[in-house]
Amino acid sequence: MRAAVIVFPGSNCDRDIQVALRRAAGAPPVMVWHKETSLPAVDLIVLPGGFSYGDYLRCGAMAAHSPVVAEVAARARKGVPVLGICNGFQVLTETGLLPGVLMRNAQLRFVCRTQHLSVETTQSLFTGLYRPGEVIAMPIAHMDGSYFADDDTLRSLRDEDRIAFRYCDARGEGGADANPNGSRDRIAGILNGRRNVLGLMPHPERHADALLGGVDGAALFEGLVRALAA
Amino acid sequence: MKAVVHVTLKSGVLDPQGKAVRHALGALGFDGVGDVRQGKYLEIDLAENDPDRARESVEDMCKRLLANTVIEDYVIEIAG
Amino acid sequence: MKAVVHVTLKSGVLDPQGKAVRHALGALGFDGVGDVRQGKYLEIDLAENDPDRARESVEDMCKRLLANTVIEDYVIEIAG
Amino acid sequence: MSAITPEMVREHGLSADEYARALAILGREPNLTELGIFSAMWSEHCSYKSSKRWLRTLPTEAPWVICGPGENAGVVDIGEGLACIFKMESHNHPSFIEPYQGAATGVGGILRDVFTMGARPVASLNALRFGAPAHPKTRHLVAGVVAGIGGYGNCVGVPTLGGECTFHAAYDGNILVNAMTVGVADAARIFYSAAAGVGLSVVYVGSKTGRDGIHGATMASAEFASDSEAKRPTVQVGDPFTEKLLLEACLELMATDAIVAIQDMGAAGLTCSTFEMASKGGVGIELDLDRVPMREDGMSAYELMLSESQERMLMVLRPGGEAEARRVFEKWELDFAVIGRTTDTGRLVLRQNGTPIAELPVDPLAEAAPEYDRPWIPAPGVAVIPPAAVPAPDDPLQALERLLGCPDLASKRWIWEQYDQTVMADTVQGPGGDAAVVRVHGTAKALAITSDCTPRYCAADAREGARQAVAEAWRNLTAVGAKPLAITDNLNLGNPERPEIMGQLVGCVEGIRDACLALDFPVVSGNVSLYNETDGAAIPPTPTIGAVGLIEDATGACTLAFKAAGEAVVLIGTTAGHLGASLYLREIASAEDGAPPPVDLAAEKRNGDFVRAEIAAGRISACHDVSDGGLLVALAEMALAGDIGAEIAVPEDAPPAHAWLFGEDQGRYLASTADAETVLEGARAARVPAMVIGLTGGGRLTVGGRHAISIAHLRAAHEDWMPRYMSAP
Ligand SMILES: Nc1ncnc2c1ncn2[C@@H]1O[C@H](COP(=O)(O)OP(=O)(O)O)[C@@H](O)[C@H]1O
Ligand SMILES: [Mg+2]
Repeated sequence: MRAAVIVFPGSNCDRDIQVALRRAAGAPPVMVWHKETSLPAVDLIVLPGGFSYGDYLRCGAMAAHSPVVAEVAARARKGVPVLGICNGFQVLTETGLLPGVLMRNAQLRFVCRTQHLSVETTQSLFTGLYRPGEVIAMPIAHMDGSYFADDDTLRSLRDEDRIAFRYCDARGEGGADANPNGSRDRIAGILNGRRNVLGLMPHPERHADALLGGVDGAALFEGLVRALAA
Repeated sequence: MKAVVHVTLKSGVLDPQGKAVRHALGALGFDGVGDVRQGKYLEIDLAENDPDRARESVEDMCKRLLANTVIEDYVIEIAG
Repeated sequence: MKAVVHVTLKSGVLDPQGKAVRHALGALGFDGVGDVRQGKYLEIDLAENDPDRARESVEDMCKRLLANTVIEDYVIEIAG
Repeated sequence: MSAITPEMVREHGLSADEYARALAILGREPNLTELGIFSAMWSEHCSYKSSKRWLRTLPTEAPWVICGPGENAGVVDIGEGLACIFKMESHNHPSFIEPYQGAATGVGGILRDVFTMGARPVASLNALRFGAPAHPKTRHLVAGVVAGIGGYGNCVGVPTLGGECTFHAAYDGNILVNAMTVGVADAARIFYSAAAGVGLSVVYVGSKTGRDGIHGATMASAEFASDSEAKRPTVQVGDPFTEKLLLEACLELMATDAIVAIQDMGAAGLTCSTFEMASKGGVGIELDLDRVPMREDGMSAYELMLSESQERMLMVLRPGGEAEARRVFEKWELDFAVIGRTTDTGRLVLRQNGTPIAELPVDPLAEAAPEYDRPWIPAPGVAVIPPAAVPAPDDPLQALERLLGCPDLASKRWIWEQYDQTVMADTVQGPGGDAAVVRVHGTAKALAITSDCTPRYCAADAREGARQAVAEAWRNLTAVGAKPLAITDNLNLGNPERPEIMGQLVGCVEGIRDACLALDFPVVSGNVSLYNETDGAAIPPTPTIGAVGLIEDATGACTLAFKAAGEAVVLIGTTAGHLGASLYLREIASAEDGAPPPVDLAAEKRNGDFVRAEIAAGRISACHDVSDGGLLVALAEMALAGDIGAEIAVPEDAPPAHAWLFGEDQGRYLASTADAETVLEGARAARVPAMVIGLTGGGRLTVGGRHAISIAHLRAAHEDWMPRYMSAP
C-alpha cells in the first residue's frame, strides 16, 4: 500500500499517522505539503489530525482551500480511498466530500480520553477487519467534534449503512455518558456514498501500538493494507 | 472601504455556546433572559472603493470561506 | 426586547483569528484585503420592556460575563 | 534638559541606588528608552538580583548533565546520542489578571525555552495553586487557566501529561501557574544563546511586534495591590498556531548549519534577548529598529525594545546562512528580518530613522546587574505534634472517603481531559499516575516526568518542605521504575525585601541543595517568582520541583494500578505515624499546624534504590509512593486505578491506628507482588524496612476485618468533586 499524508500548517498528527502507516504497510507514506498542486500515484490519501491554520474561523475551513485539497477531492471522486482523522474529518466536511459539519463540543470544552466505539459497518475498505457491532476503544482529542447534519442527511447515512463508528459505553450502549461531544446519533465516523472516503474524530493512529494502551486502531490500517492488496 | 460581516447559525441548528451563555446569565441572577444566540462578527478592510464591487467580493468570501452555509447564514454591511 | 452585543478585541491586542482569516483570503486570491478583525456577536432576548433598564442590565452582563474586559471592548444595541 | 525625573525612575521599578549605578555605567543620564532597558534588565524577573547568590549554591553537576542553569533550559544526556532538555517557568501574575491568556502564554514561553535549544518538545506539565474553592474568583480562574493551558498546548501538538492542582486560601490573591516542558534533542546539536563572532547578521523571526505586555517583566517583579486590575493592559494574547509554525521552522533550520546562536524573546522581549546573546558571546550588537516587523504603526524605540509580543525568536546566523534561513521561514510563512549585526564594540546600539537613539555597554548591564544579599531571618521552628494528640476518626474508611473527595486529593480528571495527552503517539502513561511516562521517539527508552511540592509542609518549614518536594519528585520517578536524572525548580515566594520571606527563600534553596546532594539529583534549570503577595499577604513558600528520570525499557515501566487479586501488598519504609501538617489533620481534624514529616534522605535513597531494582527485576506488579493522606489513601488510589480491592491489617506494634493509616511519613512505597517472600528477603538484605500488610482482591477496601467500603463508593467520592465544583454557578 502506497499512502500519501497531507501536511497543513498546524497539522500535528502527521508524524503519528506516518508511524502507524509504516508499521502497517511496511513502507513509509509520502508526506505531501499543502502547497503542492499534484499528488503522486497512491493507494490511500490521509488527512491527519491537528489544528490546521490554528482551527481559526472554523476547524478545517482554511485547509479545505489548500491547493492540494483540490487534487485530493479529484482523486476521491475517482475512487481513491481517503481517510480523514479528527481535523482531517473536519477538512472533509468543509470540502463537501462528506456531509454535515463538526461543531463545538456540547460541553464547550476540549475532550481527550479513551473512548469506546461501536463498529457500525464492516462494509468498507477501512473497517473490514472488525466484527460487526464490535466494541473497540480509541483516544479522542478534540474541541469541535460534535457531528451535526440535518434529518434527511442522517436518514440517508443510516439507510445507506454509511455510519462507520458510533460513540458508546463499554457495553456498546448509548446513554448520557456514552456521547463525549453531543454528536447527533452518537456519530463518530462516516463514509461517503461511494464508501471510499472515511472521516472519523477518534485517533486510530494513537492506538496502534500495545505500549500505548491499545491496538484497536491498528486493525483499521491493517484492514486497509489487506483490502488494497486484494 | 470596510465590510462588516455577521455570521450566525441558521435557526434550527443547536447553538451550544448561546445556550451556555443563557444558562450562565441565569446562574448569575439575571432574570428574564430568553433565547441567546451567538455568532461571529468580522471587520474587513478593503482596498476596493466601489460599494457594489466590494459587496460582491465579500459575498464571494462568505460563500467560499467565512461561513459554512450548511449551518450558517451571513449578513454583509459595507461601510464607507 | 432584544439586545445585540458586539464584543471585539481592544485595539492593539493581537487577533490571531483575524490574522489567519486575512491570510486565507489572500491565499484564495482576494486582493486588496487589509486588516481583518474577528469578534463575537450575541443576540439576547429579554423579558424587560424598558430600554434603559434593558441596557443597564446588558451592560452588567457584558462586564460580568459576555466580554473579557481585560482584552475586549463591547457595544450594546437595544432593539424593540 | 533633565528628561528623567525621580518619579520616572520609581515607576520603572529602579531604586535610587540602582539608578545611581546606571548613571555611573553610562557616564551620563539615560534617555527614556535606555531607562526602560535598565529597568527591564535589572528587574527581579530578569536579573535574579535577590536570589542569585543563593541559587549559586545549588548542586548542578553530574556526569550526565550536559548543560546546567544559565541557558534557556537544562540539558541531560539520555544515551543513544540523545539529550533531554527541560525547564519550568512561572506565569503567576498574568494568569491572575487574565487566566486564559496568562496561562496560555506561559505554556508558549516554556515551549520556546525548550525548542530554542534544539529540542522537539515531547511533554508538558503544569503545577497549579489556586485560592480556596469558596473564594468568588477561584472557579473562574481554574476554568480559564485550564482552558488556556489546553488551548495552547493542544494546538501546538505537545501532550500535557501531568501536573498538580491544589487549593488554599493563602493563594486567594496570588494563584500560581508553573508550566514545565520537556524536549528531546540530538545531543550533538544543542543550540545555545552566545552570539560569538563579529559582523554576523542578527535575525528576527516569528510574529510581528505589537504593543503587548510592555513592562511584563517589571510587573512580575512587583507586589500586587488589590487595585492591580488597572495594570491589565499589559496582558498578551497567545497565538499557538504561530508557535507551531515557529517550532517546525526552527527545528528545520537547526538541521542545517545556518545558526550560530538562538534565543527566544520572552520577558522584556528584544531587550533581554539581545543583551543575553551579546553578553554571552562577548560581542556588541547594532540594531536597526526600523526593520523590526511591526504590527502597529508608529511604535517607539521604547515600545519596540520592551514589547513582550509572543512567538518571536532572535538568531545570529553564520555568514551565508541567510538565504537558507529565509527560505525556511518563508516556507512556514513567518516574519523574517535581518535587524542588525554583531560588532566588536561590546555595546548595544539602537538606530531608528537612521539615527542612533540609544547606546549602552553590554557587559556592565548584563553582568554587573545589582545583586543583593538581602537580610533574612530563619523561619521560627514549629512544634512536632505527637500522633496521639490528633483525634482518631470513628471509622477510618469514612475519613478515607472524605480525604479522597477533598479538593486537594480529588481526581483532577476534569482538568486533564481538557489536555491532549496522546498526541505524538508516545504516551506510555498520562496523568493520574506517579509520573508521566513518555517513550523517546524511535527508541525503546522512556522519560518519566513529575512535578511536586507540598505547600502545607513548606508553610510550616520551608527548608524541610523543599527537601520533601525534591524527595517526593525522586520517589515519584522511582515508583514508575525510572532512574531519576535531574530537576528544574520554580521558587514561588512573596516579597524578598521582607526578611522573613527572604528567610523562606534561603530555606527553600538549602532544602533543595540538601536533597539534591543526597539523592545525586542535580538542578539543571529553574525559575524564581517573587512578590507573590497582595496587600502584604504572601503565599506560602512554594518551591515547585519538576523532575525527569529515564527508563531504559519502556515496556518495563510500572504503574500504580493493582493488576490481579491475591497478591501481597507490601509496605516499604518506616511508619512512625507523623500527622503534623498532614492532610488528615487539616481535612478531618480541622487543624493546620505542626512540623512537617522529616525526610531521612539516606533512607529515602536506600528505599528508592531497592524499589527500583525490584521493579526492574519484574517482582513488583504495581507500585505507588505514599504521600498526601498517607498509607490508606495510597492503597485506595491503587485499588481505584486497578478496580481491584484489598484487605489490610493494622500491625499490632504500630503507632495509633489512625496515625499508621493516615500519617505522612516520608520515604515510603506500597507495592503489590506475587512473590512477597523474595521481595522481603531482598529488603532485609538491603536494610530496607518492608512488611506485608494485606492482600489484593474483591471490590472493597477492608481494614482490620472490621471496616469496609466499596471501590465504587470511593470512586464516586474521588471523581465527583471537581466536575461538581466546576459546574456550579
Ligand atoms: N531557581 C533556580 N534554580 C536554578 N536555576 C535557575 C533558577 N531560576 C533560574 N535559573 C536559571 O537561570 C536562567 C535564567 O532563567 P530565566 O530568565 O527564567 O530563563 P528564560 O530567560 O529562558 O526565561 C535559566 O538558565 C534558569 O534555568
Ligand atoms: Mg506519587
